[in-house]
Amino acid sequence: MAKKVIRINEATIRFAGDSGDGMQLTGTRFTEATAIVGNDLKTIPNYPSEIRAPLGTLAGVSAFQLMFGSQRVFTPGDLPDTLVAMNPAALKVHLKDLKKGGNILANANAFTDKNLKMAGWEANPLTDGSLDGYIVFSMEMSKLVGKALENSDLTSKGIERTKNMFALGVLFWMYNRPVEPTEAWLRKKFAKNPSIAEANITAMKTGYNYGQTTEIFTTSYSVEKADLPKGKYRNITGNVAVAYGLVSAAKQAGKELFLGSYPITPASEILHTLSGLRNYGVKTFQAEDEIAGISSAIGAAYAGDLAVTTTSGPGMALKTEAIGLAIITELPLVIVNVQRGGPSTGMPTKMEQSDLLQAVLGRNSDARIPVIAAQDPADCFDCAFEAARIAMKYMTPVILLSDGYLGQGSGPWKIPDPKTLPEIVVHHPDVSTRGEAGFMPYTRDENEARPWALPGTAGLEHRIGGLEKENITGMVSQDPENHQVMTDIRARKVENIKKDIPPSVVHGDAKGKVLVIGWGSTHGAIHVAVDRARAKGQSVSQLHLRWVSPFPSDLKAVCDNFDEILIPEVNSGQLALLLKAELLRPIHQLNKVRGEPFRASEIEDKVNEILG
Amino acid sequence: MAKKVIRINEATIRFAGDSGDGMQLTGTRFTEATAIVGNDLKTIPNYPSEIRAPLGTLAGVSAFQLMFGSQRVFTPGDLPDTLVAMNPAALKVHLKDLKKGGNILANANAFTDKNLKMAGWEANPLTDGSLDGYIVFSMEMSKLVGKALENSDLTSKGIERTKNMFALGVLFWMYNRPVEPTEAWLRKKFAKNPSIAEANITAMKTGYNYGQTTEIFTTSYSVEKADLPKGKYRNITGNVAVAYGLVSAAKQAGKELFLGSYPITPASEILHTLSGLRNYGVKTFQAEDEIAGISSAIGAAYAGDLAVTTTSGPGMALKTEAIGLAIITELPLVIVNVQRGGPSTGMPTKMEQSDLLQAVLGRNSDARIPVIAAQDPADCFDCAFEAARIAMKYMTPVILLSDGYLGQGSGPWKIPDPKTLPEIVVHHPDVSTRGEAGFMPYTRDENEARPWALPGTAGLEHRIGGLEKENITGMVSQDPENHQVMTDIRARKVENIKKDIPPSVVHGDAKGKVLVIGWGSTHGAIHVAVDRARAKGQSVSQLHLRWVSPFPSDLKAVCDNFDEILIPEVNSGQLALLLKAELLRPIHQLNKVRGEPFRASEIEDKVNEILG
Amino acid sequence: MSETTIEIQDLNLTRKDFVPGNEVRWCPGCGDYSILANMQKTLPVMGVKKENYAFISGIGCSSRFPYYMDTYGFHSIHGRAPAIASGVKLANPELTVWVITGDGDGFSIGGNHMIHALRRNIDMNIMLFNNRIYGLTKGQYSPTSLLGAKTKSSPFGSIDRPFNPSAVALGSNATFIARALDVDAKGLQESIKRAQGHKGASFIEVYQNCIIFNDGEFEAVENKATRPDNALFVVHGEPMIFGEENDKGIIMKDNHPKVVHLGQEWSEKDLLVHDETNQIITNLLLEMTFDPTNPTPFGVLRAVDAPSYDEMMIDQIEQVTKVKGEGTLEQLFYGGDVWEVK
Amino acid sequence: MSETTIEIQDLNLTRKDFVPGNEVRWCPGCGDYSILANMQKTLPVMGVKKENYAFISGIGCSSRFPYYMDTYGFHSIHGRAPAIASGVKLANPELTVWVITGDGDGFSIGGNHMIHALRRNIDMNIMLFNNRIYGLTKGQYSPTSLLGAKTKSSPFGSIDRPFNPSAVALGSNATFIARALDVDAKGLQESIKRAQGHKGASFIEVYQNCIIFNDGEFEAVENKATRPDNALFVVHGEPMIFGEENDKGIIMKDNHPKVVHLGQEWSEKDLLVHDETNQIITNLLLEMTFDPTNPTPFGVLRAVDAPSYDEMMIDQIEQVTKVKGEGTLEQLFYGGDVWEVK
Ligand SMILES: Cc1ncc(C[n+]2csc(CCOP(=O)(O)OP(=O)(O)O)c2C)c(N)n1
Ligand SMILES: Cc1ncc(C[n+]2csc(CCOP(=O)(O)OP(=O)(O)O)c2C)c(N)n1
Ligand code: SF4
Ligand code: SF4
Ligand SMILES: [Mg+2]
Ligand SMILES: [Mg+2]
Repeated sequence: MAKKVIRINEATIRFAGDSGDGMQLTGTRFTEATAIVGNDLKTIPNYPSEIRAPLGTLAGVSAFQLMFGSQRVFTPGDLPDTLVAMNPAALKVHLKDLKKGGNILANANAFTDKNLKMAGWEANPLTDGSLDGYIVFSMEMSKLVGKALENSDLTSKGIERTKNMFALGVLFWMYNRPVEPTEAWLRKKFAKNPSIAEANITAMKTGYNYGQTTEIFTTSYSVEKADLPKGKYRNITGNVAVAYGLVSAAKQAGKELFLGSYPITPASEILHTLSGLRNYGVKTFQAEDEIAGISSAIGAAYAGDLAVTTTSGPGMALKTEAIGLAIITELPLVIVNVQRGGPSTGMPTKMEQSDLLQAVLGRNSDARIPVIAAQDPADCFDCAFEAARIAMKYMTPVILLSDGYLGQGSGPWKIPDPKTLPEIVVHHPDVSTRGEAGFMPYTRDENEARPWALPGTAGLEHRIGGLEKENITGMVSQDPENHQVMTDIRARKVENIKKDIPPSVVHGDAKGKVLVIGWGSTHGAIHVAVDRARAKGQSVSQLHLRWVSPFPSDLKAVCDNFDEILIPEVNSGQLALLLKAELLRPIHQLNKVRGEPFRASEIEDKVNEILG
Repeated sequence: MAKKVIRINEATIRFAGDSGDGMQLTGTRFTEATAIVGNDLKTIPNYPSEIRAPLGTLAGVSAFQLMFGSQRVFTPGDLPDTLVAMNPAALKVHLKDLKKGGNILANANAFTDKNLKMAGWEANPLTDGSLDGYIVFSMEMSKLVGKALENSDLTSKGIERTKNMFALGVLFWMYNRPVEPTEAWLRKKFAKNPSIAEANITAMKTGYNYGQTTEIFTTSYSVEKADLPKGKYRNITGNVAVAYGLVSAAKQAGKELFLGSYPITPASEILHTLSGLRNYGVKTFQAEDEIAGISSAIGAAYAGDLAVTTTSGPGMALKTEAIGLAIITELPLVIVNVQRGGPSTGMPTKMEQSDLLQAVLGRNSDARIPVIAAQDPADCFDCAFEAARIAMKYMTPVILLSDGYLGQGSGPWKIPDPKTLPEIVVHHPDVSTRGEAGFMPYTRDENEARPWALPGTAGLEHRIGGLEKENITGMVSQDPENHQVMTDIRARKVENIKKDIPPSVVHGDAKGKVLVIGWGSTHGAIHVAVDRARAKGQSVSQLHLRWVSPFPSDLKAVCDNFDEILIPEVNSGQLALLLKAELLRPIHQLNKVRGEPFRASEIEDKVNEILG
Repeated sequence: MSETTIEIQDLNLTRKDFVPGNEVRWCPGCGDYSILANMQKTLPVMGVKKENYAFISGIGCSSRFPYYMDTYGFHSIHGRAPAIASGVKLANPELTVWVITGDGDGFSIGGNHMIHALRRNIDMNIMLFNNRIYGLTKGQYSPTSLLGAKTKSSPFGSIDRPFNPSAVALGSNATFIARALDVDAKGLQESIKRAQGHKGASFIEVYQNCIIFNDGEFEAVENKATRPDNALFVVHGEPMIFGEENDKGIIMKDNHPKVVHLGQEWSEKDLLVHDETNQIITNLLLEMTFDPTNPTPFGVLRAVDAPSYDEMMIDQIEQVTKVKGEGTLEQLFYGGDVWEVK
Repeated sequence: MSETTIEIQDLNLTRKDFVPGNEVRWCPGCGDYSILANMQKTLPVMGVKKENYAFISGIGCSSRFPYYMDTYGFHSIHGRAPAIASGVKLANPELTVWVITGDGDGFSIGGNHMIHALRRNIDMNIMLFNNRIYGLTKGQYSPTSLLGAKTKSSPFGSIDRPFNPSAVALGSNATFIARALDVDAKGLQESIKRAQGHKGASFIEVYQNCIIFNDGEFEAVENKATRPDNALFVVHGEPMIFGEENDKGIIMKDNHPKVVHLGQEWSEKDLLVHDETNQIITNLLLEMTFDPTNPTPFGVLRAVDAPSYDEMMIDQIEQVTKVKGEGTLEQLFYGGDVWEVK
């Protein structure tokens, strides 16, 4: 029977199973194949808890979602079209999100009485009609791989483990993706254990063939290549992109990269990635805590490295005092906060963008600092690079805000040509700058930056520290007038960065009814919502803020062109507070603090509400 | 010759000398005598540096200022009428502040060539005419006490040390204060060493008589009793007042008081005071750092004490993470920040009110907390009491903001009758509240406070912690819906406190041109400025905010009655930012970051500017 | 040795009284399960009422422990449990306070609170789950991981020299130090009993296998077959003997510990006798920890008497109150120079 | 003992090269002056260029030290100097890094960074000014103040058992520990030289008199008259002798140190011989610290060789680079699965 191939523009798929079912790996392989086909895409993993919960429980379900399409894709999708459910618990947790009429691919063998009970199903949903309204593909995956591999050397447990590859194979068929990249990847990964590699390949192909030949599947889908800008691409998570951006900035500045950090979810992968780059001259220092992490970085900055510290909310809180030291000593430093749900330990594996006010205002005293926020995984590269550049140009610490959704999510990254990356000019004074009265560590250049004089330079011996210093000379000073001067300079240094912020780009018309303003990872959802609203003819535009401190100088002018402003945030209204103070006008807020990103539809609804 | 006595309404006196000259003590004695006379007053010490600088240097000058009057006194005065200068350095540092035509009382014996040089005087100002325009009383204090005490047992060094008492005696005469209280005080203080007591008394009386008999003094001043509310009074510093407020709240709540703290200028005196109150059942725990300070307090709150932690800016920064824990566990806790100049170590002995935004917004995640700010030293008592009451009523941490100016400054405190202090009703559940499904640690009362169930209570065993908890049951929950619910409850708890904030009192007319809004220790300077402006017929009123989070519910209504709003702050505009976001209207700012409080005249000038 | 005979009152408690309803969520096979079980088995016989236990922890797999004990519990923030526990104990000295921590929680971020709690000798029982890895954050090396350890954050091998936690405890002037093994129920229960009976701060280091991120770290002593030759279980007043056949012992040679074989040259009476109160002996045992030529010591390594902080606090309050009388607000308010406005 | 003969190049430096223009602002009579003077006297002969010194401190009277040294200096925040210094050394291993700290800065708030720096053995020299008080904040007790100390925050006497800082260092696996006395120029200079010569983290505890808030704390050893009978100056390989007449010595009895009088019963050869590399010996010396029946030990208490963290970091970078080649951005960017959009 010839099967139908339907061309679609985009699809959202969610893989869900037990923590031990390898859903993250399955999702990643599907992503890779999809990327190679040339679709645009975004992904997001979803681990419910930090510890492996008992097998088969709701708490133990692990999921991975991706959206891909033949057009630009800005989010990992809201509601999935297709749900892979490897066990009853996975189905229980994720069914509520599946689109009406969506596909369910289930491993029927896992729907045992015990598993059903553990997941809280009264009866087997695959058979009792409770999935009416969905398209259910109930497959005996365990049995099928068992059959296919009955002659392999693997133990029966080992064979059972390949069932995720079966599911992957089915999906490859269903969405017309090539199996070869995964085949090659498996061979490489299990080079030392070819029988495992072959078993997995067999399982995958069995799945593929199962899709192609059995009659339960009648339709497959094709998604054309997206019209992405020309170039080479790879898929990248935000955390890896941050690491690469920092390595690149160090190279472009001719600096060694120093990372002082303490592990914390969801930021640890930056540390992991950088610790694997010893041959790039990267020094990672896993400190005893977050305070030592930033303190060691401050020391490294003082001694001349491009210094970085990475963390998440609670760790950021601990760095508060030391950030003040970096501000008053005017040393270049990049501080990365991959935000998560709070307060306190809160929801460590869930996303939230609620550390904005902490970043912008959360220190004792008037202690301003530039803050940049990344909008998607690939943008993490650019923001990290830019943060490092600004830090060294203005001699200031800079905060980079990412979040768990960006850090662990992924999307295609258009690989830049290393040769075209901006050069970062760094100047270290030598003895020639020493005047009659000695070296002046707090003189100012045109950006009001002070000189970065490195220990080891003959003739420039000087002392810095956390006590207020006299401008120019750098002597300890408790003089009232000087304190005012220094306070003003520190504030002005942050304002000066406006010169480096390009004019704002409004997505949509530059004038209209509603301007939706966002920052950080809401970018994608807002973008989609605005496009959809515009498609319906609504007068809506998007302004995305990359720098949240300082604001771009044209901010007010841009906003003045709109009747209403809407700010959707995954927090209780933090940017809204700052913008109300800045613009002195009412702002519509859309706030959601559920540990989850926005769905575009939620923003659309709010826009509808505003437009009446 | 009969000397003139001029009646004046108020006077400002500054004592200045070397760190070793005992200026703080001299000032305090003068203050006590002035209080006993019945004047209203305010004082402020001023130490320039934390370490004793070499004798006779500018860096070593220590000063103490007080203002007293027959009317209400709201600040320690701007420019002094009389300056006591015990050495050339003291004169050098403080002369610029003296009122034109003011009195200078100097110890001529200290104006040696060496001392003059060290202080940067080219010639002796007492004799070269550079003090023309002032009334100079140049006295050989060292020589005079030497004479008076030539028969005492003291060493010549010991005798020299009594010269501050000589100066005090002169001032007692000059301002018609009684010497007896100081006499009694000296006898008590040096009970074990009567010859020191007598020497000091002799020196003081010598000074007094010197004023009375020598011809260089022609005029003395009298300042009538102030019309203070009836009652008993004592002089109190803000730090001691905080300690007393907390002890009182503990007593009224039937609780033991626990303080977990780490020493830091200018907050240490709260720890010192409380550590002396063991017989009040006060437990002070000097922790290894600020984090342990607050953590131990959180533990004590959990176990049922009225728990407190005290610190200043950098220490507050370190507590950031733990404050989040107190917020999510909803435990009562008072956090006192006696602010100082920053960023970082900054200007540790100088005042600043620049930790407002840190207090209100400076944490990871949406983590609101009530914030109360004291307006003068005596008010520190009331605010500490109120902070403790609110903490226990709403089961929430509360931040109390003081600053170095309040903490170390002093003023008369109308001693409350302990019997009329409000009672604080605290309820701890017992096993009777345990339902079928067990004890529910996150149930809510009418204020949305959860029960304070104490370890040791049979049948209520339960677990709390920093992970998000399910409302009512308190089980760990990473459920999206619950997180939103809990986030909203936590925000609402802070809003609820508005119910406890009395209607705003506007000083001046309730409607007019300019409303000057302040918070914290600017109260006095604003009050004086507004009174002066009103005396000139200007339409100016004052609104003082005691709670800065939440704002009082009538805030907007009050502000709507004024054309212009002015906010003077000893920071770069922190309340202004919050109020701009709240009121969405332009605000005039008067900002000063010099480590010094406002002078009323600075605010007057700004008001003039606004009124055109 | 603290020879305090603890009077134990029978409260009719059983293990079940300490097991709450909720699910335990460690990885199957994790060493934490055994430690939990032994705690739940031991507490019922200690004569302390269930409601008087407070378990305080930081953050880490190990720090989830309080959720699995049906007592009062506080799962706090990373590293701060000893400081929180200090406040708990001082606020209510009636409570029996346990601190549960991990090698990351207690010795990385929380190292300072740990050493200060031990130094102050506040009456609390600190149990360290030492798996030489950060479990909860998925496998970075910890301050107890050995040099060369390949982990997520040290793909080329760790260059961080490790702590010996019990040695840090000794250096901090701790009055009670024991070491136990997750799989050794007897040793665990004995340590729990002795620690809880000890007045002041007690420190128990438990070697714990993290089956997911550091499996086999303690294989030599975890494995029943190799344990006798690799572990030395010390008992106060008894010679240091070990070995499958009880045929080996420890002597001090040139101020270092040394293994000797009993039989011809050496007999039991030549061996070092364990003395919990002697710092040199404790130090010698600690020196054996990382030394492959010596067995790893377990048991109560140190126990000395010293006044506890909480006890001294109560004493001081009593003393001062005796001298000055119980303070009233009147006294407090009228302590300075007072004047009256009429 | 690290028998490294340090090759010292004469750089024609003098004390004056290390004295900056600004005024020293400690209280007259403070023990800090002598320490400063001896540092300034010793550095010129160490063969290290002036610009290659970096002095890192925290907050406290002692931590003002960098302002008084005409070298690179960083007066940082309270307690964090060892962490900052770690970054300085790793960023530029050419530098000779000194950390200056106090008993509050280094052992109260900064205790964790201290023990971790010592454990990691990062090449830096940590000098602790132990005056057993918080000087800068005007006289509260510190974690080294003795029980009963009456201070601003302990008006009825401290109930905090003190640390013995050198014992904490030993417990942290430190490779070099010395103790010196502010007024003993010779001992100070020797400690400075040995510490700087030592590869890895060196720890020097200096007993320092705070004349304002804790005067006389170390009277027994500060006073020249009583010092010989109260201080034991140890030298590697030499017997432990002390006393005005060199007539007393230390033996080990029942695994405790004990003072004996030389003459009839005891002679020099019966005495313990100091061994910097032996942990038991170091421990025994440390046990003497608070014991009034024993003298207080000074000198190099411990010195052992171990690879330093910074050295291992450089090695690892070299090794990995040798195997993988120096990384380029091309390699980095193209490390994953790449596809092309044409
Ligand atoms: C302030 C802060 N920093 C970092 C983390 C992340 N974190 C949680 S647990 C942990 C380490 C746990 O290791 P360990 O104490 O050994 O516990 P285990 O999981 O091995 O039992 C880390 C780094 C955190 N929760 N909070
Ligand atoms: C975060 C922080 N907490 C507290 C302080 C206040 N403080 C400054 S120095 C100091 C203690 C200093 O004691 P020590 O290190 O012994 O130095 P000393 O003055 O005795 O030389 C304290 C508590 C501070 N500056 N920063
Ligand atoms: S990660 Fe390791 S320590 Fe944590 S629960 Fe799993 S096995 Fe246990
Ligand atoms: S307070 Fe003490 S330690 Fe500080 S400078 Fe003065 S004498 Fe020295
Ligand atoms: Mg661990
Ligand atoms: Mg000190």
